[in-house]
Amino acid sequence: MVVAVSPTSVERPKAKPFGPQQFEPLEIVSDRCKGCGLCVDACPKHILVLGDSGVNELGYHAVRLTDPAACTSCALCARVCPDAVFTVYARSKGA
Amino acid sequence: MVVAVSPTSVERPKAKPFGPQQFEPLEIVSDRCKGCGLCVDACPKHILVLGDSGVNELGYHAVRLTDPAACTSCALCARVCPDAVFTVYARSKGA
Amino acid sequence: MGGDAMSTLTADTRRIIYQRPSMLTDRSSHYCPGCGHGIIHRLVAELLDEMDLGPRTIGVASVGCSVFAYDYLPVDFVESPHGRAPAVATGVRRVRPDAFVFTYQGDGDLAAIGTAEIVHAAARGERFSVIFVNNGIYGMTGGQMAPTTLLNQRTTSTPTGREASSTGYPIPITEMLALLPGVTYAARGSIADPAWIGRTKAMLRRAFEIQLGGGGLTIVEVLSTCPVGWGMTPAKAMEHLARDVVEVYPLGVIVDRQKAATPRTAEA
Amino acid sequence: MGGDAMSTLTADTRRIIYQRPSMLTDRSSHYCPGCGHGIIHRLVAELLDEMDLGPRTIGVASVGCSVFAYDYLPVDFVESPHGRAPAVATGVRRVRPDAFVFTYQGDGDLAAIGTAEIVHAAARGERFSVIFVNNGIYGMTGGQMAPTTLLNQRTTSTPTGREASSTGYPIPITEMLALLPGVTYAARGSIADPAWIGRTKAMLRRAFEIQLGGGGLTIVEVLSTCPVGWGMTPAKAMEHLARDVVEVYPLGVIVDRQKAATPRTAEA
Amino acid sequence: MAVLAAIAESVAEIDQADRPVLMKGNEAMAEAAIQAGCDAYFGYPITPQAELLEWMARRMPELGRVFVQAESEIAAINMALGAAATGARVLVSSSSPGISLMAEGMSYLAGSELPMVVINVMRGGPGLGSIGPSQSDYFQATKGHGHGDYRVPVLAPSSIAEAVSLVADAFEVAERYRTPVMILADGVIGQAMEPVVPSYRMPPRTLGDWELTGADGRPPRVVRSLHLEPEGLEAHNRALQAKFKRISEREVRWAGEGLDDAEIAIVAYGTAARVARTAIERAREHGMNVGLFRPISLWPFPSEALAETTRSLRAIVVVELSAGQMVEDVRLAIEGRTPVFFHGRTGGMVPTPGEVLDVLRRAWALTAPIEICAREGSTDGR
Amino acid sequence: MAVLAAIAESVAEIDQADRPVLMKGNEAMAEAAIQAGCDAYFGYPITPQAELLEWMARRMPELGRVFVQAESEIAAINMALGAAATGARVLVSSSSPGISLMAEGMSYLAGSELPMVVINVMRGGPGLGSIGPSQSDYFQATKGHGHGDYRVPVLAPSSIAEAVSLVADAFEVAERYRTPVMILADGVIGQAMEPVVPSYRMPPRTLGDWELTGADGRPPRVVRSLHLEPEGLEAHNRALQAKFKRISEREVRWAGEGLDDAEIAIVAYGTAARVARTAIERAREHGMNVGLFRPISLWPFPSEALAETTRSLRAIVVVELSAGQMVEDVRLAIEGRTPVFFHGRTGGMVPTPGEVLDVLRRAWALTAPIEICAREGSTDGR
Amino acid sequence: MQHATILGGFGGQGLLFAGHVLAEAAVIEGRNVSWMPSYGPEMRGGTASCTVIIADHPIGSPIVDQADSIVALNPPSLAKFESLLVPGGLLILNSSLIEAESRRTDLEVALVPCSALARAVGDDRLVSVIALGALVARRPIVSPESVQRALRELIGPKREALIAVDLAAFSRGYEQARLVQAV
Amino acid sequence: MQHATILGGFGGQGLLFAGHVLAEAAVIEGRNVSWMPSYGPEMRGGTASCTVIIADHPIGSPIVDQADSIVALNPPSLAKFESLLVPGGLLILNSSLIEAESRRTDLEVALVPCSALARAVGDDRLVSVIALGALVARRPIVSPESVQRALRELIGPKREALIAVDLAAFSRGYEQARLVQAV
Ligand SMILES: Cc1ncc(C[n+]2csc(CCOP(=O)(O)OP(=O)(O)O)c2C)c(N)n1
Ligand SMILES: Cc1ncc(C[n+]2csc(CCOP(=O)(O)OP(=O)(O)O)c2C)c(N)n1
Ligand code: SF4
Ligand code: SF4
Ligand code: SF4
Ligand code: SF4
Ligand code: SF4
Ligand code: SF4
Ligand SMILES: [Mg+2]
Ligand SMILES: [Mg+2]
Repeated sequence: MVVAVSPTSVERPKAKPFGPQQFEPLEIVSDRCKGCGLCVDACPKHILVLGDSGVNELGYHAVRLTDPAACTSCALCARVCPDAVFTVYARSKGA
Repeated sequence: MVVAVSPTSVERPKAKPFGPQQFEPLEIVSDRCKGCGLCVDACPKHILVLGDSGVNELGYHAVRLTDPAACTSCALCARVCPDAVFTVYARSKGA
Repeated sequence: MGGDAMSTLTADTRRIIYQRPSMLTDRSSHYCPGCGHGIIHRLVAELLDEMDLGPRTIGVASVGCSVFAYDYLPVDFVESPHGRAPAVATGVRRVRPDAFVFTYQGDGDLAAIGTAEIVHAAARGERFSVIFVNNGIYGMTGGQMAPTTLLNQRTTSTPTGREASSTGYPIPITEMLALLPGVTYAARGSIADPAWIGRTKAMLRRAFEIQLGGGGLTIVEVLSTCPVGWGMTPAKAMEHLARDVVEVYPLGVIVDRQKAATPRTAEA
Repeated sequence: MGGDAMSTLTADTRRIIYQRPSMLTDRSSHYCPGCGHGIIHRLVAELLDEMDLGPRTIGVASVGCSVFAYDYLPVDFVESPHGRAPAVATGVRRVRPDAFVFTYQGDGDLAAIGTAEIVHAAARGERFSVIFVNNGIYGMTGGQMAPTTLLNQRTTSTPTGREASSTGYPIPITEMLALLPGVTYAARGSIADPAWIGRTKAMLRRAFEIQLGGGGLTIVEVLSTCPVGWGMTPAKAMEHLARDVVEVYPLGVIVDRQKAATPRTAEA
Repeated sequence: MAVLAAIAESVAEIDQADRPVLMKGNEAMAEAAIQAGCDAYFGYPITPQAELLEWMARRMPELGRVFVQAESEIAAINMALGAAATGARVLVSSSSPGISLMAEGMSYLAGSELPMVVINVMRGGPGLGSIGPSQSDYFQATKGHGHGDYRVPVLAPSSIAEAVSLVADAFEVAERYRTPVMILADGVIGQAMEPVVPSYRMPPRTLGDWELTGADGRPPRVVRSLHLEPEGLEAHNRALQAKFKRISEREVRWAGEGLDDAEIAIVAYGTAARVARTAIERAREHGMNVGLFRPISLWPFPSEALAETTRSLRAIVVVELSAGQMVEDVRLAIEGRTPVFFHGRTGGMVPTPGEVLDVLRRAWALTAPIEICAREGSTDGR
Repeated sequence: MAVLAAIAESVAEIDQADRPVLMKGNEAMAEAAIQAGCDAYFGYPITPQAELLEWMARRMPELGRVFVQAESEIAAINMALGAAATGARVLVSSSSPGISLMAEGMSYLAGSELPMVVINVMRGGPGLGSIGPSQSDYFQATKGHGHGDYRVPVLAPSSIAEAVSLVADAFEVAERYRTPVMILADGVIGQAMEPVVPSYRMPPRTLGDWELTGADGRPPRVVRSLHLEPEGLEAHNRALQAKFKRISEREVRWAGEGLDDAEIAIVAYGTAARVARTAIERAREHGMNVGLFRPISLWPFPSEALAETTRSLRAIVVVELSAGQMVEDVRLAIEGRTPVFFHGRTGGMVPTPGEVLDVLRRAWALTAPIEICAREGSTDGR
Repeated sequence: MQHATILGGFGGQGLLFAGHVLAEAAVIEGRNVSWMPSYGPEMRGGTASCTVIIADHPIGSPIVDQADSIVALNPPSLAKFESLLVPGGLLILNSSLIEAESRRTDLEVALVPCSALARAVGDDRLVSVIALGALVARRPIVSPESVQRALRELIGPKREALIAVDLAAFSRGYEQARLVQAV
Repeated sequence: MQHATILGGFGGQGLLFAGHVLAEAAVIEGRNVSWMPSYGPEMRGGTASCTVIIADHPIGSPIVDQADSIVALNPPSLAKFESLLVPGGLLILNSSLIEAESRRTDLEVALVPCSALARAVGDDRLVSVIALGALVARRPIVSPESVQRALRELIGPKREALIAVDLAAFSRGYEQARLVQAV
């Protein structure tokens, strides 16, 4: 069955290129996010929000990381997520 | 269905006549006795025995009271009998 | 009918100390010689007499050797499929709030196939009394293992004796039920001797009274014998009951929530 | 696949702190937003990874919202009729002594229609693990009362709130099972917060280890949420779980017979 | 928009007192049972009949009547058995897998001669299957299900309005003959909403000499199915068979549409009959005179009527939401006198009018001996 | 007497190695399953099949195989489902009420395509009924029982020796088609003792690509009956129907006795066929040429063979230990070409050769249209 | 040739065993045989019975409406089965328990005090084996040797003592039946 | 006259309610009507839909293989139902979520940014009511008055506020559909 994705449906996970770059502590598979908000409440840094514009493949407002720099990689978001949407990376000193 | 009872099948309950008579502390509906022997063991006076000769309607050797005089009317036999075969009478001073 | 057995009339001048209760029909039973069911039927009949319950009673017969209970207890009876008596009794009770309702169930019936039905009747706190005859075996079908069968006991389905490794352990179903707040009274008696026969009758009376008083589910487990299934004489069976069976199934009142002597439950 | 999640390779140089377990299939689930099943699936997948159980696992799926567990956990699975998973698992386990066997059951499935099957699998001490997801409601069929539903809770079949007088009390099934010697380990966890999610994972690990060590039945009741059935947002549902539900269903290990910390049973 | 709103206001005044109510089939059947005087309902949730249970959960307590959500379908049917044994008017409902679990109970009810209405809102099988609408429990309802020699009257509504009236009829038949009666609906009847004119019927109550009310001033009564002496059980079975014969003579129900000028008859019940109706409209537009023979009582099956009505036809087309079950009863009635074609969809799929039209075209063209048609038909899945 | 004893001694020496063994039907079927390589048995006690369970309870552990006495028939059939899902060869047995409780399980087994042998030693119904022999679960076994569109091969032994060989065949058919197979016996077959020549058969094992063994080095496997998308479930159902078609073409079994010169054929299976045989002997003594058509597979029913064999006969007499169930399949096969008479006993009673002889006499005399005969027949309880 | 025998009596009288012995004896002789018991709760209290058919051709119904011999060990079984006997059939009555006369005149009736004899030999439950001896004495459907062998095999080598009494009981009945005059 | 409409979209878009409102409106006008939902787990996540048939004669199949109008609120439902439209049928697309063009040229297509409008009116779940307005604007199968009345009745007097927004949403869609040029 044809599935058209509305343009607002956010970040897809991409294999990161090597070398120096702005560090991204999280990967979020947005099209699997159901916008339940559990991670938003779980995040001690309050840096996760539900997308306000368009919906993803599943018809939900997916979560977004507002401030990568503030993320401590504590992974609490990942531990509460029912849809295993997150990959969490350690903040390596190099970055 | 025709049921012939072998002659040895013992006492039937009879309505007692009035007036003086040898006191009978027990009535035993023998044709309902299954010869399980529980009353025999329960009787403190050891005055109950299972008939040694013929069988009753049901094909069992029914219980008999050997010594009416020794019976204390304690009714233990009645309380253990699974087939409610006994009626127990008080030893009235008159007898 | 009914009334105190003592007061029942007789053509005879002698004072009656004991006689067959009027709520026991005048016929011989199909039970094997020495079978405990006979004694338990007699106790129930005595209580129906003494408490004058006959006219308002609806009994639920289960499937087991006691399936013919209605032939011996002259009250209204409905036959239940094997194990479902507590569900059937629930149906009766809900539409007949004024009736006195009891089930009479064997251990295979209640503790095996009927587990879900008794547990949920108890959880709902249904207002009827359960007479649970535990003889540790499937009597009617030829003496197979029941969930209540003792370890090492030989039955036709455990020919070398019940082994925990393959068949597990005797199930303390009444203790499990006692955990449920819906169970107002749970007790375990026995027919091993005249004394316990008397105490068991008292337990049944208490259960019946609680039901009449509007309490929740009441259950009296009666440890009984199956001489044929156990391969013992009636006398030996009584010995075994008094000596070995009570070791696994302790006698006494397990819970009486009207005495508020409750064990740990999920109420709080 | 399998092996410690940490050690799994990635095209990426950054050290991974957490990632989707390899034993969770790469597809989005059919569960409602914020449904606890998703979290519990993830925990099971993490353990299958960490304990490298995938290749020897045979799972038994029950009937409930989790009926599709086999779509998310890439191991051999057999579907059970509603409530019968413990019987199905018994059959699997008996003929496959070397397999790792678990059932994944909802509270309607395990504590209502499946009561007899779980009680007797426990009584027999069957060697498999039960993941018992108690969300206090029938999720899949539209949010009707379950035997585990809290008093006063509104459901589609208790529109004015559950009343003890007509529907009885929440059933502490895991405590009842813990009475049985056949149950080697029984515990109750929750997914209300990251801490309890971690403890619950440890309980599951303990249960799995006991099974692998040849122990008897192991069961972990996981208190979960059904935002849709409860009519709450996922966040509110978690709050309710952490505040109210645990009041009725105390968290912790109920029995661990390999630690020999046993409650009263009919063993002696 | 202010304009529109204003108009709306005025419209609101118009009196529409006896206006039909839009109701879901499940809810309509539940309310019909309540209005028919149902004293007690016992059930267990299952799709696609959950709304029936939920309706009862709300309404019965309001009315001070009995509602119990059982721990299982087995418990439900046995609670119902207990309640029915006291003479109460009892309803039970479920869907296919749950009905299967009631097989033993149904056999006990039939053996104990207890009146009761059981509603099966059929879904796709076998096994867990799907929750889609289906008619694949026809054999179960009309032939097998429980063990032993017994039959259960089965009524099949093809609209929500008809479902409402059949519920009342079912209670009447159940009590007249002391038998469980099954209403065989499907996911479409259960889930669809249609207008229902709220004109319910309460069958009169007649007390018998068997209800358990406590043996007060009368001999004890026993409700049972056990007759351990085979002679006794055979006597009981003879009485049952005599009763089934009476029922099959007196309780046959069916409806015909456009059969007078028909050259082909579609035989279909329930939702299949609705599809057939649409197909027949189209067929007639294409100049094929097709009529509808709609069994309403599936047991007793309207065999004589069917044989009568179809004797002179070119062909019979059976349409079911199944792989072909009622088609056997049709063939038993026809006994080879008319070719029988079959079209069915399975697993929760519903035949489309277009498909049925194609089969009608084929039937119109072909003439073939019954075996072949039937075989070809019954394996013809789409 | 010393004399007699002495003689006995000497006789004892005579070699009787391959002498048939006297076995109870229940025990013979159990041993046949063991010899057929049965890996696991699950059951629950019920008369008249308890000895089957007891035999397994003793023998299976001896052989290091699986025996579990389940807590109920529902648990038994579901334990069997689990074991079968791993590819094990599984046997389940019960009697009528217990089989009714397996309705949901059977539907799941059919839907999940799991091989298994289920033995029903029928007793009198409906309900608790009696423990006497009966054939009143024919409809249940061949048509209804569980929900959904499925069929189960049903094999009916009419002697203990035949029961032994059918058990092995049943496992073979079950595994060839991945389907549960039912052996439909009755209290006589189960309880009687007859000589059995101990020549058992172990069908070869063939492993498929569906058994659950742990996804080690291969993709995971799922055994299930759920297909929530109706399209998917319909595809599954089409595959099932195709399988049922194959079975009904290839697995038809029946036996004939004295049909060549027969003018009347008795159609009977199991114990009824044994009674028929005696009746036929007597009939032939009275100059009536009667033969026996004995269906062995009740599903698939030997319709073509029956139609063939009986085309030219005066009449067909159906004898059952029921109020008339197989008679419907006979009529479906005959389609009115030959008058069908029926004689049945119910509730645990067994027709006597004398009764059957009377019906043969009537059939011999009468000629009547099929409906009338059949109706008259099926209500003819004695 | 086919011979159908019905044995009936009280549950405890061991007649299912006696019927089994008879059937086993027939097997030993390579005959066709079927043994059909009454089963289930009947065995409790009430009357038990079994039917043994021995034939040279395949056996039809294991349940008969015509019997060639009947062994009645108690009054109910006499009443229940008598009518099934073919004219000239053999009726063995346990005269220790049955006073009632047979109502039929076309039978060969043998009155054998089986219970008394059993008690004499030492065990009530031998009553059926005694009757079996009487049956085989009057109707040579199987040879006494085969019966004795069947007894040995069914009781099993481990219980020699038991075998001895059973053999004794069988012979007692066998000889007794020679003596009793037919009625 | 008979008119079959299919509404399809995400579970949370309230289209079963909108379909119910349409059906109720038809009842108010004394027409025959049937409302058939997709039911069960589909409602979780996936696509939900319902079919509303309004007619002046008894209605045949509540499930159709030919639709007169289709309201597609998300991409999957466009893909799923488009083919069922009769030539010249009305296709209302929620252009806020659907970029895909219809593959058919024989339809009347109305692009309505239902989601955007709904968010404007204040609640995502109003998206279906907006679409309903558009439908009734393009196809007078029932009068807007009846729809408004149905809305009031179904929402119930106790929730006046809610009624207000729903009425607003309905009118918004109704007017919007007048403006949008048909493709
Ligand atoms: C559904 C079903 N399964 C099995 C049986 C066979 N059955 C009759 S009684 C019984 C159990 C009897 O044991 P119990 O309940 O302990 O009663 P008891 O005879 O020991 O008093 C069984 C399994 C049945 N009648 N119905
Ligand atoms: C025999 C049978 N009865 C009823 C159902 C319908 N049904 C499906 S899931 C379910 C219960 C779901 O509740 P739970 O087990 O708590 O799982 P949850 O969805 O809450 O996770 C029911 C009753 C069924 N499929 N089969
Ligand atoms: S890792 Fe911790 S800090 Fe970073 S987003 Fe997740 S929860 Fe917030
Ligand atoms: S917890 Fe997971 S599903 Fe829920 S909002 Fe956060 S990322 Fe999305
Ligand atoms: S009454 Fe007492 S003493 Fe007398 S017989 Fe009975 S038990 Fe013995
Ligand atoms: S206890 Fe009763 S049945 Fe047993 S022997 Fe004594 S009297 Fe007879
Ligand atoms: S079998 Fe056991 S329980 Fe049943 S009647 Fe006999 S002794 Fe009593
Ligand atoms: S219904 Fe409840 S349990 Fe089911 S998926 Fe939705 S939230 Fe989870
Ligand atoms: Mg017992
Ligand atoms: Mg739940």
